[in-house]
Amino acid sequence: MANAPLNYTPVETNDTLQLSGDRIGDRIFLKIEELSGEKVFRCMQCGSCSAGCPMHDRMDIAPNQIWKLLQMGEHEKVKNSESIWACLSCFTCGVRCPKGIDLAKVMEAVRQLLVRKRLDRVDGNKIPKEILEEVPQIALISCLRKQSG
Amino acid sequence: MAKLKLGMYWAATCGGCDVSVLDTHERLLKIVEAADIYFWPIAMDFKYKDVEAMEDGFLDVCLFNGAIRNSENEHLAKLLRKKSKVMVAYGACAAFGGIPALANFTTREKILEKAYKTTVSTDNPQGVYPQPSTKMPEGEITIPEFYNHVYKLSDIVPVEYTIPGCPPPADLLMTAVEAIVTGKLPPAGSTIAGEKTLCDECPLEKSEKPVINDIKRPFQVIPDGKKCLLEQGLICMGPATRSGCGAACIKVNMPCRGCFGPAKDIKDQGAKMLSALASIVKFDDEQKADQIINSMVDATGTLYRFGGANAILSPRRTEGEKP
Amino acid sequence: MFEPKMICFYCKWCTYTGADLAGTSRMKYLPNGVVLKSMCSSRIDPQHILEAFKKGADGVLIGGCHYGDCHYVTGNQLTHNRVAMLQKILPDFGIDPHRLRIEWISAAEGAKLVKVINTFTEDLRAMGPRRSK
Amino acid sequence: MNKISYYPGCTLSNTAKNFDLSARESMKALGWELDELPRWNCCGTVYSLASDNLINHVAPIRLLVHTQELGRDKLTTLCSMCYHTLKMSNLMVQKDRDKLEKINFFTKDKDAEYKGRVEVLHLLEILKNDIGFANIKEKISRPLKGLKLASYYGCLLTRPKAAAIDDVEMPTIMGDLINSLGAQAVYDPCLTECCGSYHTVMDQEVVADKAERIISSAIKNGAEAIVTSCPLCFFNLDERQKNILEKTGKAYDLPILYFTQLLALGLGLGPEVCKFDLHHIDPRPLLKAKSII
Amino acid sequence: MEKIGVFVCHCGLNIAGTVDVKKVAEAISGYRDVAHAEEYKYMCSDPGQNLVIKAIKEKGLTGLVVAACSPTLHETTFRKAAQRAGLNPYKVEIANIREQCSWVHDDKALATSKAIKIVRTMVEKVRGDSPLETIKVDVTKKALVIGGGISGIQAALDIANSGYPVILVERQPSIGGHMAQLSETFPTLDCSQCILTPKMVDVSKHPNITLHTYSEVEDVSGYVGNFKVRIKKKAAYVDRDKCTGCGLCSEKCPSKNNSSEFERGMAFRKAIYTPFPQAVPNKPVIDRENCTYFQTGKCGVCAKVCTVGAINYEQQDEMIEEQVGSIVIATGYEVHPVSKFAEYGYGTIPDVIDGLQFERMLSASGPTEGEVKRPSDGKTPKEVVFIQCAGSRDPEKYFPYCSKICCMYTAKHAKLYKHKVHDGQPYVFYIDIRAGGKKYEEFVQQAIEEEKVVYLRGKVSRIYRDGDKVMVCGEDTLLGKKVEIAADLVVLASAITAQTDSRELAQKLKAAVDEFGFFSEAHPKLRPVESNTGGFFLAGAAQAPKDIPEAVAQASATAAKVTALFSGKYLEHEPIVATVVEDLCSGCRICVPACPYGAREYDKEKKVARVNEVLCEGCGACVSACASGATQQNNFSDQQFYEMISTALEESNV
Repeated sequence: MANAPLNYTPVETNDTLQLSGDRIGDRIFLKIEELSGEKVFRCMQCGSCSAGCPMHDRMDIAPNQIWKLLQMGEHEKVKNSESIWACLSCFTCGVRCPKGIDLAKVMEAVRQLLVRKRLDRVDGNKIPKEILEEVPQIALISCLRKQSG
Repeated sequence: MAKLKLGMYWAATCGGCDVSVLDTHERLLKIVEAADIYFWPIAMDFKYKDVEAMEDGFLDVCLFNGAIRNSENEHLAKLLRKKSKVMVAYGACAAFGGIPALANFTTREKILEKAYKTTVSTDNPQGVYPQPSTKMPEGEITIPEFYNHVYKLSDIVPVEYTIPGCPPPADLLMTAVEAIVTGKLPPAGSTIAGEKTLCDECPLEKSEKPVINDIKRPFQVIPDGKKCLLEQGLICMGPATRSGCGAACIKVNMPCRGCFGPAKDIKDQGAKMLSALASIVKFDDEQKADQIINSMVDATGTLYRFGGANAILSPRRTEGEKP
Repeated sequence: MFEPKMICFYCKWCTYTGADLAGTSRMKYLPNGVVLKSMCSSRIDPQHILEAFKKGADGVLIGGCHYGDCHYVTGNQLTHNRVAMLQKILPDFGIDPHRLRIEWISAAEGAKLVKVINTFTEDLRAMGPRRSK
Repeated sequence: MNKISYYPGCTLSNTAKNFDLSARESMKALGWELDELPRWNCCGTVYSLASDNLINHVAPIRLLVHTQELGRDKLTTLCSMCYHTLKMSNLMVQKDRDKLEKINFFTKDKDAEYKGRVEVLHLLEILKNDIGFANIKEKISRPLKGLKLASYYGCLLTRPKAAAIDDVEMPTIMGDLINSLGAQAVYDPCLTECCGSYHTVMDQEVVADKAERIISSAIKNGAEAIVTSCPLCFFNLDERQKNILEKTGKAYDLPILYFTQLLALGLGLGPEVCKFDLHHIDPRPLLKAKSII
Repeated sequence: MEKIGVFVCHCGLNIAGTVDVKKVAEAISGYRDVAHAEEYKYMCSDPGQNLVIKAIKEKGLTGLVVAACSPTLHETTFRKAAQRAGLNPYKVEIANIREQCSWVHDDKALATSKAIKIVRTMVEKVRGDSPLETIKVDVTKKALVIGGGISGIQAALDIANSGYPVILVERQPSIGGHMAQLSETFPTLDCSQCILTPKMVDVSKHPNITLHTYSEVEDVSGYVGNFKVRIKKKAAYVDRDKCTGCGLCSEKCPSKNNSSEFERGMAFRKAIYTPFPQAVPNKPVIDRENCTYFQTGKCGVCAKVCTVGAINYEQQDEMIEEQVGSIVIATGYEVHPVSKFAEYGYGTIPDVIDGLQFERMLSASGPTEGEVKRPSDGKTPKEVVFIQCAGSRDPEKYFPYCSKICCMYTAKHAKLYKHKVHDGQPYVFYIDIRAGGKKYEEFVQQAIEEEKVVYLRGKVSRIYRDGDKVMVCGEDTLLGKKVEIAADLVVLASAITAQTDSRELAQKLKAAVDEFGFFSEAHPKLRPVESNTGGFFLAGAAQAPKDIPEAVAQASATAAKVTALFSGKYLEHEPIVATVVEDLCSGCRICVPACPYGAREYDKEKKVARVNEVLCEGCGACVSACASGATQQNNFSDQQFYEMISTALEESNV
C-alpha cells in the first residue's frame, strides 16, 4: 500500500487497551495485593501520589496510572514500565494519599515479581569500579536490594 | 386440733439450717407446742428403718435442708417425700444447691483428687479413693455414692414450699410454722420470703443513677456504712436476690451474697445480676468497661454462689469434658 | 455434616434491616439461624442467651448497631458489657464462649451480615455439637 | 556518664567517619557515651516492603537482639537509612507477633529470641527529648553566630508516618537544634524532598537534578550551608555538585554538613573531630569567615 | 384461649419460588392455638387483605400472623386491616419469610422448614402479645428553632406564618449565619445579602417570632410535645431596649485591633461592635475579653458617648425558661481551618485562604470592599489556584465524605474572580466535578468556556511558600503530567464540617449525631428531616453539607413537620414501652442509668422506679437491666422470648 510522503516523523501511536474480566483481579493481581499488603481498588484516582512524586519525570507511567492499570488488569504494562524501577520508596505518595494506601509497596511488589524471576534491573558485577569506590556503602546495598534479586 | 407431725432432715449441708431452728430461742416452745417431731437426726436418735416403717404421708411436714450430693441424700429425699404430705426445701442448699453446688463448676475427679491427694495435709501414698463398695473379709460394705453433680431438692422430688436463706432466719421459720398451724398456707410452689428484692429492705443510700467505676472485693474496702455497697464497687447481689432476711449481711457491712435466691419471676439469679451489673458499669468507654469487667475475680462463683444447681444451664466444666 | 442450630437476636434498626438488605440484594447465606427481633440489642437479657443454649442452640448471634451509631444512643454499649461478662462465665457452664458472638452490623451492611452468618455457621460446624445439652 | 547503645552502620564506619566521630565526641561532651554494639552486622539499608520477605528483617532484628542482650531497651543510630530500617522492622514485629515468631525461628540458633521491647531512636530524638535543646544551648561554648543553615531531612526521617521523628510535612527538630547552637535556621521548602537516593549508582544525572533543585532552593532561601543527617543525602548533595557543574556549568559550592559536626563545633570541640577533609565542598572557608574555626 | 390466624403470602414467586407455601400453611394449621391458616398469591393486595378481614370476623380470631415480606414494608398495612376488622393492631405480627428466608436461601426443603420455624416463633409472639392502645400526649404548640442561619430563619418564618409562636435562638450577636458572609450565590449569582436581609428583617418584625440572639440553649428536658428549655442570654453589656443602634459607640471605641469573626480574621473590629452593617438586631455587643474597660477598669468611652444610656457594664447573663412542643436543629456548619492542613503549610502561608475568606474578599461589604487583594501584601493576585476536596474525600487524614457544595462555589469563585480581575488566570484542581443540580452543570461549563478557567484533574500534593509566590505542586491525571503553578493566591475549598461543639449540643438535646458530629436523621431516605428522638427536626447543614436551596427546602420541610405535629389535639406514642409492676420493684434504680432518654425515674414516695411512657422509646435496655423482674416491655416480655426461643429450636417435623 502506498502512502503519501510526510514531511514530519510520525509519533508512535497509542494502542487500545483490550480489557478483559479474566485479567481484572486475577492471580497476578492477587499476588501483587498480597505482596504489597495494599488494596488496589481503594485508589480513587485523585492523583496526589503523582503530584508529589519526585521521580515522576523519570517515569513512563505516572504513579496514579499504575494503580489504574492494575485495577484494569494490565499488569504486564506495569511490569514492563520504567516507573517501577524509578520509584525510590521515598513514601511521599503514601503520606499524602487520602485513602492511606502506599504505592511504594505496590511498586516493590511488582519489582519483586520480576527479580524473583531473575529479571534484575542492575547487575552488581557490572557496576564500574570508580562508582564502587565513590559512592557510600548504603547506596550500593540499597541499589542492589531494590533492583536485583 | 391434732398436733402436727414434723420431720427434719439434713442432706449435703453444713448443719447451719438445723441450728437455725434453735435460733427461734424461746419461740421453739411454740413449735413444740404445735408439733411433734418424728424425725430429726441431728437432735434425736432415729434410724432409717423408723422412717421406713412410717405409713406413706405420715408426716404432715418435712423440712428438708441440704443439697443432693450422693446416693444417700437422694434415697432419703425420695423416702421422706413418700412419707410426707408437705415437703419444704429448707435453706439455700435444698432450694438452689447452695454452697455445695459450687462443686458443679468443677468435676468429681478434681474434687476427689484435691481431697484425697493434693491438699497439704493429705497422706495417701497409694492414692486410694473411697469406693462405693469394698470387699472386706467380713463381706462387702458400701458407702453412699458421691455424685458428679449437686442437685437441689426439687430436681429430685416435688417440693411444695421453699424457705430460702443460709440459713433461713428464725422469723421466716416462725412465719411458716404459723401458716401451717393456722392452715393459712400460700399456694403450693410458693417461696416463703419477700416478693421484692433485697434493695427494698436495704437501709443504705443509693444515688439517682448508680454507676460503677471499678469492682472491688470485700477485703479491699471498708464500706462507709451509708452508701449503697454496689456503688462502692462491691458486688452486692441485692438487686437480684429475694428479700426477707432484713438485709442482715448489709447491716454488718457485708454485701449480699444472694442466699435467698432469685425473685419470683426470675429464672436465673446469676444471669440477672450479671445483666444488672453490666448495666451500671461505666459504659461510655468500651475499653474502660472491658477493664472493669475483666477485673472481676471468680465471676461465676460470685454470681452463682448459692445458685449452682438453680441456673438455667446446668453447670458443666469446660466443653468436651464428660459430665 | 453437622448442622448447628443458631438463634440470631437482631436489633430492629440496624442488623434486622441489614438482613433485609441482604435479602433484597438476593445474597445467599446458610439457613441455620432463626432470627428473633428486638427493638434494641440491649433488650437481649443474658437469661435469653442461656435459655437458648439450654434449649439446644449451638450458637447465639447478637447483632446490633455500630458503636456510636446505636438507634437508642447507648443501648449497644450495654449489650457489649453484658455479652463480655457472659462470655467470661460461659466456660463454667461447659459452653465455649465462641459459641456466643456479638457483631455490629449496620442497615447498610447486608454483605457483612452474610459473611458473619456464614463464618459463624462454619465455625460452629468445626466446633461440632455441644457435648452437654 | 549516660550510656546508650549505638549502631553506627557500615557507612559511618567507612566513608562517613566525619559523621560518626563528631557524633561520638559531641555526645561525650554532653555527658553521654555512644556505646557501640560489640557485635553488629549490616542492617540491610532498606526496609523490605514485600509482605513475605521476612528474611530481610532478620538482619535488623538481630541488632535489636544484641541490644536486648546488653539489657538495654534503647538503640540509637545516626544514618537515616539505618534508622528507618531498624525502626520499621521493629514496628512490624511489635505489631505482628506471628512474624516475630518466624524471625526468631531464624535467629534463635545463634542468638536469643527478640522480645520486641527495644526502642529504636534517632540521635536527634535523644538530643531533643533526653538531653533537651535548652540544655544543649547552655553547654554551647562557641555559638555558631551568623551561620544561616537549611535543614534537610530527606525521605526517611519523616516518612512514613509511623517512622517519623517529627511532623511529617513540616519537621522542625533539626532547625530547632540549629537555633539552639546559635546559628540561624532558614526555612527551605525542599526540606523533605527526595535527593534521588540510591539512583546515584545507576543514574548520576537524575541525582544531580534532584540535588540541584534542593541546593538552589536552599540558596534562594538564604542558606549558606545545608545540614543533613544521612550519609547518602550528604553524598548526593555534596559529591554530586561535581556532576551539576559538569552538566550545567553552575558551581554552587554550597557546603553540606552533618548536624553532629555543628554540634561538635558549638560545644567547642576542635575541627579535627569533624574531618572536613572528607567533604567535596570544603566548609572550612565558610566556617572561618564566620570565625567559627 | 387464643385463636390465631396465619396467612401465608406467595408474593408471586418471590416466596413461593423457594418456599413451599402450601406446606407452610398445612404445617402451621395444627400448631397450638392456630385456628385458621391459609395461603394466597398476594396477601397485601385488596383481595388478600379482605381474606384476612373475613377470617377475623368469621372465626373471631384473637391474633394474626402474616407470613410475608419484611415487617418494614407491610406491618402497618396488616395492622390497619386488622383494626378495620375489629382486632387490636398490636395482636398482628409479620413472619418475615421473604427477605430473611426465600430470598436468601436456595434449597427449597431447607427454606420451607425454616419458614415454618419463623412462622411458629411469630405465633408464639402473638400468643404473648397484649392488645395495646397508643399513648396520647398533650402538645405545647410553640416551637424552638436553634440557629439563626438561613435554615433557621426559613423554618422560623414558615412555622410562624402557620400561626404558631416560635422562639429563635442564635448564639452570634446577629442572625444571618454563614449566608450573610457570602458574596454572590450560585448558579444565578444574585447577591447573598440582598436576598437574605429581607428575610432577616421579616424575622425581627414577625409577631409570632421571639428572637434571642447572643444566646445559647443551656438545657433541654421533657419530651416531644412538652419540652422545657433553658436559654442563656449572654450579657451584651448593652441594654437592647434602650439602644437605638446609632453606632456611635462602635465608632468611638478605642479598642480596634480585634480580629473580626465575621470577616474570618481578615479585618479588625472594635470591642463594642455589630458583626456587620445589616445585622439583625442591629445593636452592638461588648466583647469583654478585648474591652479596655473590662480589662483595666479604665476607658468607658462607649458609656460616655451613648446618648440614651444603653451601656450597662453591670449586665449579667440571663436565663430564660420556655415551654415548647418541638425543636428544630438548624445549627449549621463550620469550615475545616487552613491551619489544620499539614501539606498546605499549617496555615503559615498568608496567601493560602479558605473559601469563606475568599467570599469576604469578593463581597462588596467585605474587608477589601470587593476587590481581590491577597492578604500578604495587598497586591491583586494574577495567578489564583483553587483546590477542591481540601480535607474532604480524605478518610486517611481528614474526612471521608464529599462536602458537596465546593464544586459549585469554586466554579463561582473562579468566575467572580475573573469578573474582578480580567487579566487574572484561575486554575481549579478537582478530583471529580459534582454539579448535580438545576443549572449547576451549565454553570460550571460556563466558567470553563467563558472565563477560561483551567480545570486540572488531580489532587494537589503540596503547596509551599516560595518568595512572594505560593508554589502549588499538582498533577493533571488526564495528561499524566506533573503541574507546578507559581500562584499569587491559593483558595482551599476546605471541608465542610459539623459545628465543633455539635456533640455537646447533641448531648443536651439527647439527639444522635454521626461520627463526624452531624445530626443523624431518623431514616436516610424516608425520614430525612426528623431526628431519632421524637420532637426534634433537622434543618440545613447541621445534618450534612448542603447548599442554600437544599437548606431552605429542608427548613421548610421541618416547618411542615412541626405544624403537622401541632395540628392534632394529641400526640400519639407507640405503646411498646417498658412497664413496672410496682409490687415487685424494690427501687434499686439500676434501670435508671440504663435508659438513654431519662424515661426511668425513681419515685421517692413509693420507693419504686417508674417509666415515663412518653419519654420511653421502647428499647428494652432497662428490662434486661432489671434484676427483680419488675420491669417488662409490652409485647417483648421475657416469657415471649422464652417461648420463641424454644420454638425456634424445636426440631421441626417437616
